[in-house]
Amino acid sequence: MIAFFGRSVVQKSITLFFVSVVSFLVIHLAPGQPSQIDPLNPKFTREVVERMRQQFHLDKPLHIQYLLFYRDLFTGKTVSWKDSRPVLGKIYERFLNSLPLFILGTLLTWTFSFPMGIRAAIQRNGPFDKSTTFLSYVLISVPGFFFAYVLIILVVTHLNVPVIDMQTFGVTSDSVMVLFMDRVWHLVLPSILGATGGIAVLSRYVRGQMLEIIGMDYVRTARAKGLSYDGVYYRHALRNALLPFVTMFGLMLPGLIGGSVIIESIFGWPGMGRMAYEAILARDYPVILTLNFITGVLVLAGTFISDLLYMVVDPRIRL
Amino acid sequence: MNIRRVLIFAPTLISLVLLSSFFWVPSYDAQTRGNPGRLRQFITAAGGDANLLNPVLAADSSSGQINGLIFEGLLDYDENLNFRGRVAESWRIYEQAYFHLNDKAATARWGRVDGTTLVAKLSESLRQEGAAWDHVKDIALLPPESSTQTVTIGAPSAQKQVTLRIQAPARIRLTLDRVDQLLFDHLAVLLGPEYFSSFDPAPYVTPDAPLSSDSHLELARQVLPATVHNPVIEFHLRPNVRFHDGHALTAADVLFTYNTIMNPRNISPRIPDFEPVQSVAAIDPLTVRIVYKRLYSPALGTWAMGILPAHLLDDAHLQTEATAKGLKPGEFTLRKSDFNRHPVGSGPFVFEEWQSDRYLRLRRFEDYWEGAPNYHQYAMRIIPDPLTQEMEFYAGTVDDYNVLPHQVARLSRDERFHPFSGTALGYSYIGYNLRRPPFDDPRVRRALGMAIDTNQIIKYVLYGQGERITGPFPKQTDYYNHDVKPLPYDPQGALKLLAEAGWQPGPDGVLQKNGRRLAFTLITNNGNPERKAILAVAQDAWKQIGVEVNTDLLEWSVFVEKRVNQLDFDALILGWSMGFDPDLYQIWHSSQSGPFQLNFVGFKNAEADDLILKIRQEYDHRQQVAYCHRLHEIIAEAQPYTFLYVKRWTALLDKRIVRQINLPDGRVEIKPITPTKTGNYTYYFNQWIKLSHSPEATP
Amino acid sequence: MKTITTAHTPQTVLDLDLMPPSRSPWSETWRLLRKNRMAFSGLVIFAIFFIIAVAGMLLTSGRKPVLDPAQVRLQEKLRPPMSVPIPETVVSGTAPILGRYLLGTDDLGRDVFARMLQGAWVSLTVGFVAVGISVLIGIVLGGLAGYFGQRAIRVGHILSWSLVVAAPILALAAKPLAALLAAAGALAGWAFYAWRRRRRGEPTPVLLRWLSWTAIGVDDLVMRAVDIMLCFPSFFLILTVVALLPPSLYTIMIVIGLTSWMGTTRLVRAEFLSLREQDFVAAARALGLSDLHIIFRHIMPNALAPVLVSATLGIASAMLTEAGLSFLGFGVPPPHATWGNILSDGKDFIFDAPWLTFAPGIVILIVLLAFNLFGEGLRDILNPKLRERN
Amino acid sequence: MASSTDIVLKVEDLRVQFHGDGPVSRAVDGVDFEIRNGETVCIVGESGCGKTVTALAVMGLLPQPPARIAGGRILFGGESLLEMPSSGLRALRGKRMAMVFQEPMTSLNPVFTIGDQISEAILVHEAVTTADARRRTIQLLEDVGITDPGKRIDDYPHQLSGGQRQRAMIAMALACGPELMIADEPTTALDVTVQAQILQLLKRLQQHSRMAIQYITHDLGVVATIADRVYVMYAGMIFEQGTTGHIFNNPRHPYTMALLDSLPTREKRGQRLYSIPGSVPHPAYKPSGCPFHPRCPHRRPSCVDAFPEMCDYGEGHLARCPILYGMERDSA
Repeated sequence: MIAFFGRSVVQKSITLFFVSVVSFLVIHLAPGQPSQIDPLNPKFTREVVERMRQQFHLDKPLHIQYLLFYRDLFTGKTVSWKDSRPVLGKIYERFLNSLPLFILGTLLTWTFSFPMGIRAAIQRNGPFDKSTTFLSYVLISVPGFFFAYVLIILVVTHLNVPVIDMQTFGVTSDSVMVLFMDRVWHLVLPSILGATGGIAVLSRYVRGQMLEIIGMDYVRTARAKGLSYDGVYYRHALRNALLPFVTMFGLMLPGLIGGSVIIESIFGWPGMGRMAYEAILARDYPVILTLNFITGVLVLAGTFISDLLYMVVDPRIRL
Repeated sequence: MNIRRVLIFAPTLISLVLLSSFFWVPSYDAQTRGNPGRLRQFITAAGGDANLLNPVLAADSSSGQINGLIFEGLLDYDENLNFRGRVAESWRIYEQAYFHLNDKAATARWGRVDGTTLVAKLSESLRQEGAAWDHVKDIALLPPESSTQTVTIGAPSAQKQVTLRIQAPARIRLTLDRVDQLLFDHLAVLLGPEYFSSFDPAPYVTPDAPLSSDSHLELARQVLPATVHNPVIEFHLRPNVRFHDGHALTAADVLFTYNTIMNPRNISPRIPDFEPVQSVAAIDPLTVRIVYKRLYSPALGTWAMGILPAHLLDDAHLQTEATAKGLKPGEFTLRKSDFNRHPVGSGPFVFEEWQSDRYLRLRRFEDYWEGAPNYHQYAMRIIPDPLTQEMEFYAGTVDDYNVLPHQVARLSRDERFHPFSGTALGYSYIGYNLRRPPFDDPRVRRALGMAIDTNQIIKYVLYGQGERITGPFPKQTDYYNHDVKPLPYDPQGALKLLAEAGWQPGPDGVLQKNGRRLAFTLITNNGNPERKAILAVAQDAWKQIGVEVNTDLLEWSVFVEKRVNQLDFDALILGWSMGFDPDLYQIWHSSQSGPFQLNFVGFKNAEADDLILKIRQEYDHRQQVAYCHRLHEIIAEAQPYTFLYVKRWTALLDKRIVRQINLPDGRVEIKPITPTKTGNYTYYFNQWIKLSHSPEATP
Repeated sequence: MKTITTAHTPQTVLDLDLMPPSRSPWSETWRLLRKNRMAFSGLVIFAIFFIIAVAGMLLTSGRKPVLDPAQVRLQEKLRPPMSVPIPETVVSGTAPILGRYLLGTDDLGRDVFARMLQGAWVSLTVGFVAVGISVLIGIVLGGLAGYFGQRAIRVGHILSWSLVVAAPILALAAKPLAALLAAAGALAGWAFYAWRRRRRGEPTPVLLRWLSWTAIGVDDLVMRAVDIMLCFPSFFLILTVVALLPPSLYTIMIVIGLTSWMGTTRLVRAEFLSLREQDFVAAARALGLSDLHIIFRHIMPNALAPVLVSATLGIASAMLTEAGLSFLGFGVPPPHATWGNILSDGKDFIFDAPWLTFAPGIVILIVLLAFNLFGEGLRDILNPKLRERN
Repeated sequence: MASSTDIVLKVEDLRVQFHGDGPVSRAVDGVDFEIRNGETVCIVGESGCGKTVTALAVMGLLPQPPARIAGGRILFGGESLLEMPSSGLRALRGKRMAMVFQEPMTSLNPVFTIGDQISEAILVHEAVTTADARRRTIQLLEDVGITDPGKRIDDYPHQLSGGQRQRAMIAMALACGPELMIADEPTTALDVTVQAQILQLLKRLQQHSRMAIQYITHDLGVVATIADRVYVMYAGMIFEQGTTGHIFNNPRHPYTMALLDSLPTREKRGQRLYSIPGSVPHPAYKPSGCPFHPRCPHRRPSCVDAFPEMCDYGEGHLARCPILYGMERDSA
């Protein structure tokens, strides 16, 4: 067990190091300057531009810049070039905004795909299976922003209620319920849009997994025992079909810091995706690199947790 | 436990909760009509968030918009583009001019004279000459001075410091009550044409290291010029201006703001504006005197920049903040201060709340010196998507947004809205690289311009929201020369001009000259739909007259760094955004045509160079206008750019939003909102208010 | 009394055709595909789309294309579908060839039908090239990891290869001496291995032994590279690179390809790992066939089926990625029209000219749906476990 | 003949078809057999001849679709299973009739302990507490010869050996004391020594109860060890039936004879072992007339067209070969 931990940590640290180097190189070797340094602005003399480059350490050799950046990152001193705010603080603020969307999106994805996928598998090639298959692929195939606009226009013009932002602008009420439900409403469309792709993919995956398990001998054994329909499919088959999904819990971890730029831009959601996108546009390297680093850590931690979870749920795997 | 039931129950429950939330949301009607407070609230929508609420550090438009409401400068432009005092009640511009006694040259009228005699003779003859010298109020002889100065010389790679001992000769100071850039030219009539130019400063300057005689002379000329203009601006501040925290705004705050800009650690983007300043001094709490190193006519306009509160941002405060944050004071600058997110200014609105990427909220400043604005609250909502912006506007939850031309065309059919438009600042053009053939021939450039139907572009790309432009000055200012006629759309004429220049149709339909085909690449940056459209239109138009054009859309930074800055392009589509100031030095002066400089088309014209310098040194408006008109003609003649259009900005407002003027006698006057000449419909924003009914509707 | 036995009776077996007709795997796949209605209609739509795309390329390219997607007619902007051009305003020679605008015109008066035709071809190219790149990388790396997984990369290998790479770079950086040294080092490395090969049995001198230390296994190396790539959120990685690099059709195809090979690699590696242990591979090895022969003749054909499926689905997702990039303004730049950029350019006009949004939106939906259904059907069909129960 | 009340299971003219792509597969094509209390009946035949399908049809475990029961009756304790609602069938399965499958490796659910899986069978059918069920499970495990059942009960299937797993499967089948146990080649996947133990176990268990066993196998050696009566199946039909003695000593069908000839015996030592030429026909492509005729050494031209009827040799010994029947009568 300790050996497994140790090996994982060492291996993942090495991976993380390479991730940090690669992302640093991608960003710094690409042409372009931080948006603060705008060479076509008549107000900026070369002197000012030079001083800005110095301030951002851009005048130093790459490896020094790398060391300086990660020194700052680990001491928590990294600041955004755009507004000089601490990067970690900015990320935390966005994280809190993105969190409800992430939670609800995940909840929708998981609660919808399982019943759908299981039922489709049990009634393979039946009308339910065929229609959900078709619907899933419609959802996967439609360009997200096209779907989003169609939905927004329908809701806004027919229901006459606001959908953008995290809550209705300027809403004030003494009732906590009103404020809460207002927030919930503003979550509905973006989380549905965020979840559709996930539901489609996951329900297909659940169906495939279930189909495989339903064909197994032990399911027949369970039926031979005289177990009910539920006992056979929802106890014996599902338990086995669930195993690979347990690992997906770990892989969801990086989703905490992700977020769809497109959905967030359309819905004016002040989330992580938009911040990352704006950072890329403004070439706000500290923000991009920090986000990337955290994502890397979360991905690696996620795979680690997946491995552990798998060991917990599958009795066949032991260290 | 029945897993199947749980699996079906969970999504049902979630769906029910989500859908039931619909019944709790205030509808658009409830937000607009059902909410009386909404009338005292102005909500604008912006695509991007502000960065820094600090007028000295911010450079983006969203920050600028908010900073303009929270902070206030010493002055601004009024509706006729004249300067209007804000924090400053009045100001005075005068000049002190100096020249060194040249003991090696004889004066034209009086021969070789000493300083005292020269002063006396000068005063006497100026008095005799009369009106032409009225503006000279005082002439004085200053004794010789000695000083030391350290300068850095050499190429950036091999810099070295040299300390100079300067033993300057006696100087004569002339005090003028207005700025006269030609003062020394006129004096040269009295003192002889050689008097100033023959002044040799080298003997008065001793470097501490050996220098070649050339560089010695050059250095000496730098530190000891023969003649110096020192324009002076003296501001008198309003006595009753207060910051939002109640602290009075004084000359010390102005001085502090200047020092903050010039502090290199703050990396203020405004440094270049104030680089010509020699000194700023607070004479008394309400008087500031600014002395300039040289003639710099845009100087006055730079003081429209917002004034920071010194009592909140001085070194002691910054140090306290740094310690509170656990940072070393050496690492901490104004850029990192929380002030930039919780600003305190002296403008008509007080900062209230800022939620990143969501909204910024301000409330009115009750003690504003000009009286509090009518709106109680100002909010800027950040809505990145233009389509949802439009929907919010249409629903009435946003009062103002950056409306696109085609949206204006549609929405102005709705009688709830009132469309505005006016000439914007900034123009679009096609620039040619004059260093490369065939663009070195003005006839070719003119012909290319004539082949493009600019009116069509304006009509269809801009939906008519644009005006033709013929030169580099803002069209709504006096500097613009309306006598210059735009190029006609005349493909046949263009062909004729090209034929004159030697270009004949080749076998493949492309024009040829000496075996060289008329083919080039037109580039612009991506992300700008109008430039993209112009790219397509120009390519098509030029194809019609037999010019083969390849097009390329480049990402902004690549476009700038690899192409524009390296002067590596044939022709490009770009735009300049301008101020009201007529200074064209960086964009048109021939000295600015190297790599990384802004005269990237390589325009060179001796007369234009001279005019550009004169314009930036001329403090007299009429004279400046005359220079500008001539410069405009020269540039239009040379056609280094095909000047396309200046856009008309467009805006839509609810008709219920009006100007409500509270007259001194207590009466209230209601006026519709009209754009001012400056291209600014929000000029009277402090008087705006939203009525519950459109004024036309009430009898 | 036992009179009848079988043992010594002469035997004949009637050679009746009593088995189901045997079919080649391809015809079997085809037959199953025909039976799967959704997958088959997906294939049919895909085939139609392919023909349209090829026709689109032929009709919209060249100096004087039949349907000119770049023809700007500002007077004719935002005309609805099926409208007839107004004769007075249309410059001669610029009228649409069919006499009307089948899908209307856009904000510059360009024929949306022509642009959609061109877009079909460009979008298809984006999808195919991007997926082609990712599949190629995936097969090579996955194959290496799966087949040669256990082989070790030694310190010496790394050293000589990095010297080989360094030499031309140094030469380009105008450092001839260093370049010469690097080349000499690489040569020495090569000589060392040649020498080792000739005298296999002999011990390596102690001084040079460190060169043979194992640095990392091939499989490890490849899988770590996959891990590293998976640490980047893919859309953001694409966005970052596309935003930072000069935009062009090629950049986008290459970037999408270079950021999506990890799945294929894992798939191919898994297939190779399991196939490598199979008897027919062992038999091939026993026959003394070369590695390359075994890989290409015996393993690869068996490993390709799942790759084919994931490639089909990958094309669809590459096209969606392109549309997403277009929405953010980083899609394929003009003059190339893609469905993605027609859609994202058109969305601003959704109230004024809905066909600009709905025409590409619905076409993308249908074609990607066809791709996905086809891919899914193929997966079902090629999955032996699911197939036998059919 | 035993009285009809003795009969646990009676299958009459059972026909099972598979509808896939291509022609219909007639996997079971008119099978009749019966099993009495306390009796061990073997169903023998090469693989692919419909033995397992018959058993699954009896248990009601056929996947429908693609399978379809096209005709016939299945009477269990006098009740017709085919007309029974699925809930009734479920109540029977595991309680009154149970099945042991071929692959003990895959027939146990890997994520539940064997204790869970066995006691589950009890809990589904009887109103007992979990503690009782557990106690009975331990008893069952002991009955099937698993050492240290108190500890083994909490093991997962992968922790047991193949033989132990099959014992556990048998314990599961026995859980509710069924009247009929169908064992579908339960020993095929096990090695020979374990196979013998399992067979002994089954015999021992049968002595305690009056449980009937329907044992499906292709291995005549096993048949000789365990069976009271034998049904020989080929191409979805019963070709010969009779007591073990009838079948082994007096086979009356060329197929049975061929099967016996291909069995290695002491007398045949040193000889080349016989193997039946050709292969079992695909259920969708059965030859006309007698399905065995292409492989039959006694083929007559009439075999190609005439469907063979059952010929009665008395004492319940029947065989489906009119040719041999005729020859025998002629010689007699």
